Amino acid sequence: MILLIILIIPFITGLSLLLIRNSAILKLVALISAVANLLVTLSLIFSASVSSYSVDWISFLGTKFTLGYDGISLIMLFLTNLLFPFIVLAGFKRDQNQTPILYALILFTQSALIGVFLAQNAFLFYVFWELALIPVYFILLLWGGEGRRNITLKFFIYTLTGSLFLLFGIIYLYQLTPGSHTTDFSAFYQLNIPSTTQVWLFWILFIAFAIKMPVFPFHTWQPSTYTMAPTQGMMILAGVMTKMGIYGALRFLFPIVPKGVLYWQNTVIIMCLIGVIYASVIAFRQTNLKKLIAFSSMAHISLMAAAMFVMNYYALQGLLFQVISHGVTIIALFYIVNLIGERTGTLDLSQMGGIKLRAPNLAILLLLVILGSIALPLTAGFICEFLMITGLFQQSVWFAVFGGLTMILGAVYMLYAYQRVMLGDLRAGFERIPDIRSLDYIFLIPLIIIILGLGIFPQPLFNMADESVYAMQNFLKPVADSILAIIR
Amino acid sequence: MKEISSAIQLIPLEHYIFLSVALFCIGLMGVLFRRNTIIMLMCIELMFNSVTLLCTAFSAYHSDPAGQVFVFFIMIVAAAEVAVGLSMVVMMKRNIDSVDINLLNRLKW
Amino acid sequence: MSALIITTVLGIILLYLGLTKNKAILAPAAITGLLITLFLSLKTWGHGSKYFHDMIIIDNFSVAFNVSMIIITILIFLFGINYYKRMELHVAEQYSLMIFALAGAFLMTSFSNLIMLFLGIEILSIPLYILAGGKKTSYRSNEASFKYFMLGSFATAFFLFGIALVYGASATFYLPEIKTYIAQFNGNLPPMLMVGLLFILIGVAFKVSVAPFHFWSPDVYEGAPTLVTAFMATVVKTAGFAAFYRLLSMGLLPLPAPLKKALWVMTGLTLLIGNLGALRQTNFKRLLAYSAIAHSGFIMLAVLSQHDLSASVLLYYTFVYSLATVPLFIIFILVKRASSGLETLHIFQGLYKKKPWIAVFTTILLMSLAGIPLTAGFIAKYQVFVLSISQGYLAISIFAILMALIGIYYYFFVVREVFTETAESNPIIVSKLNAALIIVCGVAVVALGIFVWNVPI
Amino acid sequence: MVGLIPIINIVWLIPAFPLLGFLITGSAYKRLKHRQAGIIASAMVFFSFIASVVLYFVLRSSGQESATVTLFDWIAIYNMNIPFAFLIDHLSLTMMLIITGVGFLIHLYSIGYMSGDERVNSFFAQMNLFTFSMLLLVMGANYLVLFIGWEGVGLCSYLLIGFWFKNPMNNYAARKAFVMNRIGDLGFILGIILLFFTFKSVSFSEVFSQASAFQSGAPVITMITLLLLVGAVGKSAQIPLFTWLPDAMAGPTPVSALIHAATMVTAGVYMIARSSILYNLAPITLNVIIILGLATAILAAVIALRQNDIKKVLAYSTVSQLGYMFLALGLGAYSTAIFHLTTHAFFKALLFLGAGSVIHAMGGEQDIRKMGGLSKTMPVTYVTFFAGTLAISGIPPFSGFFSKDLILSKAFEHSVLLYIVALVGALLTCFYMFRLLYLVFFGEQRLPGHPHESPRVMTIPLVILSILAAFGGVLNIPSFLGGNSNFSNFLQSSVISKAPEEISHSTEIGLILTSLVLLSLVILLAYRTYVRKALVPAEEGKSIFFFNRLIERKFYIDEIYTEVFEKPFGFLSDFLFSKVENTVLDPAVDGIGSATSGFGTLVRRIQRGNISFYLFAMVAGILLFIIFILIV
Repeated sequence: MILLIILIIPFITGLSLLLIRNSAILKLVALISAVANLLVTLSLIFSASVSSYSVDWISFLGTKFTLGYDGISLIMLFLTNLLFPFIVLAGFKRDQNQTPILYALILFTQSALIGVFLAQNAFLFYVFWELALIPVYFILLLWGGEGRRNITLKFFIYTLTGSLFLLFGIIYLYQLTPGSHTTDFSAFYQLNIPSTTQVWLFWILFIAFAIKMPVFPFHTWQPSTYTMAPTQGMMILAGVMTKMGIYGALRFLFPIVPKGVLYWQNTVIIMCLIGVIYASVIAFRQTNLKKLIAFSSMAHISLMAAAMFVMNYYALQGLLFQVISHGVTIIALFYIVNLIGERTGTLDLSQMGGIKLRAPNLAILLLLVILGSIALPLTAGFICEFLMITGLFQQSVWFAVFGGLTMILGAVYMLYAYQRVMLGDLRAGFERIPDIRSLDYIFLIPLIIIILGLGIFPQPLFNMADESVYAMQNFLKPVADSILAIIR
Repeated sequence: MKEISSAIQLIPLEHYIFLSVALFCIGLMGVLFRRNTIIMLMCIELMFNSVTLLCTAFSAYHSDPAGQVFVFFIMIVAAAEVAVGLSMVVMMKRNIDSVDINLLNRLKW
Repeated sequence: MSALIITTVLGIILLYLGLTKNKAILAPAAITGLLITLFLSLKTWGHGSKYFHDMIIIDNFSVAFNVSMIIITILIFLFGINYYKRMELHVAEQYSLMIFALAGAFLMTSFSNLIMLFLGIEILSIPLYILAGGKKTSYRSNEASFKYFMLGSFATAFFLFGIALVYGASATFYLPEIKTYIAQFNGNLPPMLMVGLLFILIGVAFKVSVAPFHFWSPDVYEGAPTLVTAFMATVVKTAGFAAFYRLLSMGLLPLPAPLKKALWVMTGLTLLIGNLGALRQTNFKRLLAYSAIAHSGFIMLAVLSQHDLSASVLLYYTFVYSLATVPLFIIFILVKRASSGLETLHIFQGLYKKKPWIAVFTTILLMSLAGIPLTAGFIAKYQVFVLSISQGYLAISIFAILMALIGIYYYFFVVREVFTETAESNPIIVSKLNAALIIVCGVAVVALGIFVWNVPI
Repeated sequence: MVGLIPIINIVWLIPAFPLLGFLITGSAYKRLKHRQAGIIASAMVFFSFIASVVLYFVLRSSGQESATVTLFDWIAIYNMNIPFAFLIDHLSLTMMLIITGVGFLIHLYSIGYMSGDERVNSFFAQMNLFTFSMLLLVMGANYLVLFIGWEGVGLCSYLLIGFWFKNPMNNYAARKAFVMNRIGDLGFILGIILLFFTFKSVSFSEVFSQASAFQSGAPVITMITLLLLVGAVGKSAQIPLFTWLPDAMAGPTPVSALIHAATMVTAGVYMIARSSILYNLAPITLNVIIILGLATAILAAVIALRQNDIKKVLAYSTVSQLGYMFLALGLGAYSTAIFHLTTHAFFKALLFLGAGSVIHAMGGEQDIRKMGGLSKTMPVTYVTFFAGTLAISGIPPFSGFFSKDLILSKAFEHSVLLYIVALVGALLTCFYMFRLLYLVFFGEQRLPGHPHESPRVMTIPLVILSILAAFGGVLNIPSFLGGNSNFSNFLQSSVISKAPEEISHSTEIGLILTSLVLLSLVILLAYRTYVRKALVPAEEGKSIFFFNRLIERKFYIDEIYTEVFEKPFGFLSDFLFSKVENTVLDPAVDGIGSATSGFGTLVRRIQRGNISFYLFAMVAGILLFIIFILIV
């Protein structure tokens, strides 16, 4: 029942927001809802009992409205509900048109995302998966920047392409289930699919997640979309929606098509690692700050994807840790980028410089977030990169070396960007830009505390995911062992 | 009745079929190649009639009256169609002062 | 059967009412009549009956489709109240012709004899030929009706020829008998029978605008008065597919392999042409016409998959498709009025600013057509894919999915226009009734997407 | 013994003090007065120093050789258990004392040196943060905690090099330092991971106790040690990753003294000494270290010969001295390396602070060609600097003599060739240091102005450091001089040196005499060149000889790196973005879209609007289907 409450709070609030005229009150209501949801989620996390919710939905199609969770879902749920208060907060004291609709859409997105992470039925999962996209599409379309008409449509169609293949995959699995068919994950996990089928089914299922994450070379929607997206939309996209891809892959690929995963494992890892390096290298010469961060995000996500396919305990723990860490870091980064844009009126790196002279606190906070992003020890970023590289190392030393290159390349482009923006002599025209305001502290300080706090005390998150990660890696193990036995 | 039916059966069934196919094709060609709407209407009638002929022949050969009943239905419908068709031709004539079918090509793409 | 009779009588009554020159009573009368029909139809649910030497068999299948079509017709009439206010002459004829067509549609859902099928198709078509030309002085309306008529009768000729050939081979018009007759060949049918069956199928396929026999539909949809287009796109299509399915299930299943392959080719072509044709469309009515073709492709997929659920899916699909299409045509009319008769997609620009709620529901309706979750359209497509994939038609399913993607693109193209701001500010006038109906349809589309039913037919 | 446990637990106070200092000065940087910040920061480091001293005595009195204090479980998953723990043993205590002791002096000095700068508070905050990180580095009980400090000091180094961030050159230098360190760090972290997979632990005690199970030369150990070495090479500025250190002189001088001379750059040495057990098992790695160390020592010394920036000379000298430490490490003489590290911390910090004093006096001028004759105006600085010079040159009885001589004799043990090369390096060191000394303090003042002695707060640290530099050698008087190598023995519990082959005292004395004679000759040569002839080095780029130019341009290594790495990286970035991303990948996706649209247009065009055409199409379709069903 508690799961249903978590799912429904944002939705109900979102609907009620449409009735509120005063935009300040409305934002406050949205924030309260998001915070309340976070609190409920925390109570769920700390409660000992396992909660679930299930009602029949479309019985003749084997669809149930089943909500449940394991450690992985819990991490994702936590991420979503952790970030949305901030995403709502990011709009405070800012002029936005049509606020009721904007905030309603944001909260609808939240509901859908929660649904994705809690669904225990593939059909339900798919429904929420698509539902999450719709409000975001409108947020981008209505509040986006230059060129939004074409870019959003491309983004929408591109991501849907993957989703439709996923739908095909789900139906295919559905009709494989014995008896009166069902789309429950638990039934899918029992399937014993022939390995030749798994080999192609893998791609049918994976393509949706690859596009959503995105993994090289399916990423081309991303930079332009991020660049024109409004801040809050971008936060949703980069902070939470990219994780949908990871979550989906974990839910679908490893338990259902383990042989397919093993067959394609190295190919995909190499693809992801190419993405890591590709994005990092490209980020170096980006002149648009948002685009630079978009590529940096892609590099991180690619590393996460690579780690996912390694499928050992360390990599998975690191991956799940990075889910939170990356989410927090990226929204802090985008927030600061937005602050810089508001103050300077540009996001072009070549137009900036010396902002630290006028806004030292902003510079310090940005630096802290960047440190999190480039995985300095005692930030959360380090824990996950360390574990992911450890995981990659177990698979192959070279994977670890190329994955580890992010440490270097990340430092190269992030510090370059930092210096271009903050350091150097003050640019003409920036003499009057203000330092950050108290509201911005309220936004950034908690995030930075999370970044540092998790870097110092990562254990709670580990414990949250521990069992599920253990179970997850065991999906592959028997298959891998049997294959090894054949080789021997 | 019996005699008519046996009289019909004097001619082999193939001949009826060939005849009606020929009629059908003539109608078809007319519809395809003529541009005058009235002639096209007539050609469609011809196609219908070829079917009536065929049905009658089959009916006789199968000694089954249903085919002939069907012929009546066809004739009624054909009459109704022609009524509608001709009124359309009139309307067309009124609107564009022509009955050339190829002038009707504003709706496209 | 009483439904059929009442419908026919209702049409005649309406014609007489037309003599009173009182337009206001037409729609209420028609709707009342239809409601009675609806009630009577529902009463026959579960009590199948046969008429005219079993030429007409009313079973649950026909009742379900009849009910669905009656509901859609009532919807169209409700919208028609506002639409026909502007028209001075022959309003009664418009109503009664639609009701006559509906009577034909009833026949098409309940035949068990090829003659009845033929009659049904013709009773449906002939009023439509007239309706399409409803705007007597309009060149486009004229052209539409003539094209429809010409191609329609041409197709009918083939259809008839097919019936004659089948009759010649099997000596019967009764579908069950034809079925047993075909069964004895074990799939190796004599050419004459094969060609006859093909012609029959083509005749029905023409009505539901399956490629390559779709050419009439974009032109006719564009040229015909919009309300008639809505009727054609929904009721006629529903009737056509009901007939198609009944024809297959009563008479032809299991389909001989060559025919089956031919139908698959048609399905593929329909999907392709429908979606690609709509892709670059700038005229909204044509866009919906092509979208109708595309949906025909999806429905074909369900029909050909020969699953226990096929009929139910067919019913669901056609109903929710109609439910989304009718209000879209109405919204189009309203928007078109506001922009002095233009029909391009651009006229939707600014709708979001002018009538936000209408814009939202337009979006929902378009999303339903596109097949985005939590709309009924999604569930419909989902069920279609469930059928086709579980019958093992993987390649065509993948193809259909890609085509659905193109579909999403052009529907969202319209959505994008709806949410694009524009400098022009012609007010869009929406009557209360229309607004309410649009909202009801939008809500229904979502509700049907959440509370999914399947009818045991 | 019994009382040890509670007292030892205060160990967390040692890093906590500077952290507290950082938090105070950092968070209140807008409100604190400059002097307050300086005093708070210095006091915090001083407290740490006191705590370290206390700890030293506690440990000593306990009779234990080491103690591990676990604060909390940092990462504990599956079979990976990495506590946040401190290891207190003789090695880490030595380092802690150096860091806090020398660090405190430098903090104190900074109060004077940095006065007048508007961002003093930030400066002290960062210095405290550095001290904290450095302490973590040396106190960590496992490789990962060490790594925290390792990266932390890198960050602080980055911040402090770019302290004067208005100048883009400083920022570039800072970034370069960080990135080069990161390259090393990647190797390091990979080494740690391999270590983890080999030993299922990264804590020193477990790794070392399990290491004995491996044979000498085991490939996996060699691999681990080589990877760790990469980290050390980056941090300690060895070939090929040394170019960042000279550039790092862009930071304020106390930073150069603390970070880029006394502490951070020696972290690599510390780490290898800490892993001595592993390195002992990897002879190949040791040889690599020898080659790297020696090459670095010579190369840097040669470059230092013709540098004209006072800090650059010292920077290259640091690189060179680090090379010596590496040489010692490679020879397996870890405690000798640590000893040299210690003395180097004293004299190099002294030299840098002296240089800072000079720069302070000269109003920011760093070019030694423009100085001269400062001995009169700045007596304290002069004397202390002189002491430092003597120490680094290895003149007895200054501290450098003891440590360097120990290294040379170890080299001699290994091979004569090694000894000769190392000796040449030492002579070069002596030459450039005296060149520096003479040019700065001797002769005539070459620039107008009135240099003055620095304030007390700056000179006191100089004096203390000069005392340490002068007499630091007493810590480790070798046996042939009547001492008992206290320092080496002290470290023996935590650093396992390779079995030393004792060389006879007579040989040792012979070696010392040889080097002394040669050193005196070199000093004389320098004196003749720069004092007698009062030769002032020519303008850059004016040298006639190719070799001179080569040295002046630092063997073009920076340029080579720019051409080989930086520019191609930029090109690659541009290429990938403009050619791959924007002309292949993105258009490929769009291409699918536009191709589909193209087909869409095609399909639309079929709809020609002509009834005859439609009829034809229908008939054609029907005919095709007839043929189709009859054939199939």
